[in-house]
Amino acid sequence: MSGPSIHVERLVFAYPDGRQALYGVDFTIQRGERVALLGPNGAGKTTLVLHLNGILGSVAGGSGSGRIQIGGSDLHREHLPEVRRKVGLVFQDPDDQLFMPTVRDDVAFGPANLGLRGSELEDRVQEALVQVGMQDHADIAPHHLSYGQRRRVAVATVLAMRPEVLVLDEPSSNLDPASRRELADILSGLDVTLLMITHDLPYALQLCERSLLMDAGRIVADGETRDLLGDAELMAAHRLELPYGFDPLSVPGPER
Amino acid sequence: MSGPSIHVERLVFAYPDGRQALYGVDFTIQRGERVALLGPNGAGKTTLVLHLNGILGSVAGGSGSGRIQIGGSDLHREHLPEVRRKVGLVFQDPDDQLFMPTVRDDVAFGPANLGLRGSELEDRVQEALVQVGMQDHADIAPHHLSYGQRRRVAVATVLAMRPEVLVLDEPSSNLDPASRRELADILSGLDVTLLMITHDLPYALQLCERSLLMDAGRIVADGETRDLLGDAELMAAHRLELPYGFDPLSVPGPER
Amino acid sequence: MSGSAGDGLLVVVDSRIHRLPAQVKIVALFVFVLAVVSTPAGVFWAFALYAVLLAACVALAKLPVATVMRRLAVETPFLVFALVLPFVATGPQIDVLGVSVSESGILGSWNVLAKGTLGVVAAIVLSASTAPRELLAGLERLRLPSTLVAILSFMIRYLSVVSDDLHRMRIARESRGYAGGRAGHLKAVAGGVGALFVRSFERGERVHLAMQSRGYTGRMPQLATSGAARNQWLEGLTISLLAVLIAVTARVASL
Amino acid sequence: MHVPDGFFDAPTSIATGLIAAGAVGFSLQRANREIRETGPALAGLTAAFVFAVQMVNFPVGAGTSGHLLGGALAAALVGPWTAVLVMSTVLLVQGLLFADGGLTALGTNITLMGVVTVIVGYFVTRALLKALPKRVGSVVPATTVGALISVPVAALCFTGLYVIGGAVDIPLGKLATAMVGWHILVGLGEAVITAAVLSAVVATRPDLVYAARHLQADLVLVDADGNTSTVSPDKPIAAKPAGRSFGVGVAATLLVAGVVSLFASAHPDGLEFVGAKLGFESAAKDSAVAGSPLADYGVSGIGNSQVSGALAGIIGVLVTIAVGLAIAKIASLRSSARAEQTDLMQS
Ligand SMILES: Nc1ncnc2c1ncn2[C@@H]1O[C@H](COP(=O)(O)OP(=O)(O)OP(=O)(O)O)[C@@H](O)[C@H]1O
Ligand SMILES: Nc1ncnc2c1ncn2[C@@H]1O[C@H](COP(=O)(O)OP(=O)(O)OP(=O)(O)O)[C@@H](O)[C@H]1O
Ligand SMILES: [Mg+2]
Ligand SMILES: [Mg+2]
Repeated sequence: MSGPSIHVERLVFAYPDGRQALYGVDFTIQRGERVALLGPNGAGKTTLVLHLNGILGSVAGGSGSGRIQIGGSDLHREHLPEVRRKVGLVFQDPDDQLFMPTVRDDVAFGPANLGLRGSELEDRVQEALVQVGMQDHADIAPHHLSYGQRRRVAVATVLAMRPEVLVLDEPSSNLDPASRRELADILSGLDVTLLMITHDLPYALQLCERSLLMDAGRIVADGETRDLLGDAELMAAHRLELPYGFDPLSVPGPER
Repeated sequence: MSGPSIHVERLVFAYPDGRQALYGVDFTIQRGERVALLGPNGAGKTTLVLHLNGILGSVAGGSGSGRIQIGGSDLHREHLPEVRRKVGLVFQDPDDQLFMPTVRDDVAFGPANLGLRGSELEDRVQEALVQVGMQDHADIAPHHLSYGQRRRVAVATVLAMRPEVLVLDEPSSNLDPASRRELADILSGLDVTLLMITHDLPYALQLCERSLLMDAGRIVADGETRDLLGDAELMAAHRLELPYGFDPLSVPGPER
Repeated sequence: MSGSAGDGLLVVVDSRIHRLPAQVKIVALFVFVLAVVSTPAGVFWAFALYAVLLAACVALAKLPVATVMRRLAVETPFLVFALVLPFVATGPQIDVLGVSVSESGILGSWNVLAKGTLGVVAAIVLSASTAPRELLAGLERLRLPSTLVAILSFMIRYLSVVSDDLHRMRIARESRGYAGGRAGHLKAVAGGVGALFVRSFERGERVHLAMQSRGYTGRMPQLATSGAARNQWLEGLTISLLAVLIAVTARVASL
Repeated sequence: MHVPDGFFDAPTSIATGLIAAGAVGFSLQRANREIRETGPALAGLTAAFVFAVQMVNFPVGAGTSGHLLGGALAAALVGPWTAVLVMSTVLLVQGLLFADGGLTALGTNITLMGVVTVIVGYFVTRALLKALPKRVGSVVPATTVGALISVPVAALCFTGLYVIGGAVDIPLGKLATAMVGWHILVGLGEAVITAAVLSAVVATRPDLVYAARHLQADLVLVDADGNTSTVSPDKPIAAKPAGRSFGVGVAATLLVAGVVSLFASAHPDGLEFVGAKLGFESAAKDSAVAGSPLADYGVSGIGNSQVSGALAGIIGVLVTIAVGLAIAKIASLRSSARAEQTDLMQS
């Protein structure tokens, strides 16, 4: 794979009901970078990341314009299956992500589509379940899990595919604090390009050296996470606030 | 209403597929208290609160035993409509809460069931929407909102009913930091009994003077939030961790 | 939330009939129903034998009798029809307990009742022993056109989405003080049906997209069941072939 | 309106089976275009929805059950061809899994509930859309009227079929009055539900309504530099009614079916003829109860037409299946390989 992992240029998009959600988005993420995507509710973050593997946007038959490149090549209708293999997407709502009768089947779905079979498939599934601590729930129906457990399975379904680019939409919400830390440990141990939407600013600081700040369908800031979080004026303008008593300089930030 | 707001005694419950989720829960919440319900994923928190207005449990035809009193009187099948008027429940998944074609209709649904009509109803709806900052989205279909916006509307639907007891299942997840603080401000300004599930421990400390800690279907600790969060051993035993660099003693805690 | 319709009508036990490939069961069902339908209504012993065969099937599939009985309720409209027939049909009339009823109507009534019931029970055995996904794979194996299979598979998946959403809506309504039934709420209910459609569609759409983003290309990975072996066909069709035998005998006997 | 086994005689079952097979085969061929636009997901959801709504089933006098049919709604949402497939799928599942409607009467059920309601509903909708203001919203009243009309028309077709091939003699007047009268009521219910669903869809996802795609307003987009541009939402290729080819297809199947059923009604003993052709005339010769009114009716009757009638029934079903599969095979060979890979998967 040559070229930047993700390159987005002048991306514009409106939902079928006529509401425009993206007003020209530009950014580039290099291979191996870890980037946080921050911004208030309704900024267009989810809409943006759903474009990255062709789920929304003109390749999917929607109305919009602009250009998206994954690994240096344009997103085209014909390449979609391949792109979807490279870009793993964890949805904001785990119920959208889980559809098979058991947790095991659900985690196996992706790797099986990649052609894995037999014990190789089983190992892959088992490994992903252990990573998120759900190995004891493999034979349960996903909709019989608690919300946080479902979120963990949703992460596992994507980890099991070993994507080159990992896109996560608020992966830490509804997780208990220990799971949250464990997820951070897993993510920082992976050798992938990472784009993570989050409202948990300390979490972003801990995991991602760089951040994109989005508001009203545009990228309004792009820089080091620490700098962004330290810019009180910028933060206040876009409904971002650090938790009470939290000092961005006090945290070591991601080690690379 | 006499007696404690919520009184739960020896509550046991198993889901229809045979998984037991509650193994004997006991606690009492007095009128006007604000209590946080903490615990790891899958502890049974959601299952517990769904009992409080008769959605799960023996009154709803499920399998379980034990006793629940709301405002001093036992939860009975015949009283359910009345109890549901008193106890407002914000679900963990906003999609479970919103079902009407527009945001306005959805917020109006509850008060209309209480008998409100005309301008009184409109005022109530408008007020609730303003409280969560969604007044500009009143005529949109709820499923066309962003996740965080849906959560805000879900909170508004319950606020509009002005319940005496407010039960919230992770109300702050997926909210942007400013909305999170605004919600805290609203909640601390209400004169209600409050029971709030959350994984955000500083948020619990900020809002609730008392906490219940739940694990594996039982209440394992009940006390002042500050004391609970300061008990490192207890916390570690139940997958709770304070965020990096956060000191429970540094935060003023709720003012009463 | 609560149980979804994902497993449909499947009764989860392990039995010989559960293990048969779906395509075998579908063919067996068709053959059986054809045999039943082609049996003259007047040959009562044949219907008794069919009933015995079916009872054996139910036992083999380890289905609770109560479940089968409950699902027979589908038949109620036929039942009403059958009961009305003798009174509305024309033709020679006979007296039964002082009431004049049509002779052909009585036979027609018996005809619909017997054949209908046997058909329903046979279909219940199929649906209670076959998961929807297997059924789909079976139809695919039987060369149902792929467009129909695609619609069918989405239909089966959406059924659980729709019923889940219906369930969520009911809970959401009740927890906000909805008592139901009053005329004032009619608007809410009608609006609810429309919202339900869009909402289930959009959820289904997102699930579909989630499947695609994990490499789905139109065929479930483990779905394609292997072809049925000859002995499986033989095993599965035994009862249907017996039914055919009965049908032929009944024909010959009634000449 | 689900017809049980043994309700109609064999020739009628064969004839309606042929109509159904023809319609399904032809729709399969045509639907690829619609499915390319709407995706199989919408068709699947419509099927699930129709199925769910049809579960509300209540018995009616004179031998049938009444419930919502959904043909007009399906046609408006996914277009007429896909709608025929959707309704057929629903009926197939009902027959196979719920025994709702006899398996041997599948052809009749598809014809009445899957083909007639869709055609009537869709053509009324299209005709009204021409007269109404050119807005997406117009599709709601248009389809509502389509739904209202489609149900009694289907009931009328049912009565017509009964005149030709009812298994038990019921006075025609009673039947027609009961059927049409009741189904006007059912049609009202159908209209209400159709209006509710369509107005919700039009309000939030106008792009999902096939019948109104050509009426959709342009979207205004603002780009990075603040310039506005308008884009038209994907203009449908086939928004004009599926005119001539549809007519030809329907006419052809009606002709075949008509000949068969005319033949059947003109010759009450036509079944014997079929039997004779197949070499079973000796078996059919002896007539135990010749002259009984029942002798004229095939499958369920007793007497001389027994063997031939039953055989005809079996043949009917087999022919239905064979014809359906053959047509489908041809259709899918031609287009599905292509359409499937490029369209179904990516929509
Ligand atoms: N299906 C939809 N149809 C129409 N409009 C939509 C749809 N989904 C989202 N929107 C609108 O698009 C805008 C962006 O939504 P998006 O979900 O991308 O926000 P977000 O940044 O992910 O917010 P959150 O942090 O709350 O998840 C919002 O104004 C929302 O109302
Ligand atoms: N519908 C269901 N059917 C069967 N078991 C269920 C169901 N819902 C939850 N459970 C099980 O009950 C237990 C408690 O679930 P519950 O949803 O109450 O947890 P929770 O404390 O709310 O967790 P979270 O913090 O993840 O939301 C879990 O083990 C879960 O797997
Ligand atoms: Mg989002
Ligand atoms: Mg929970």
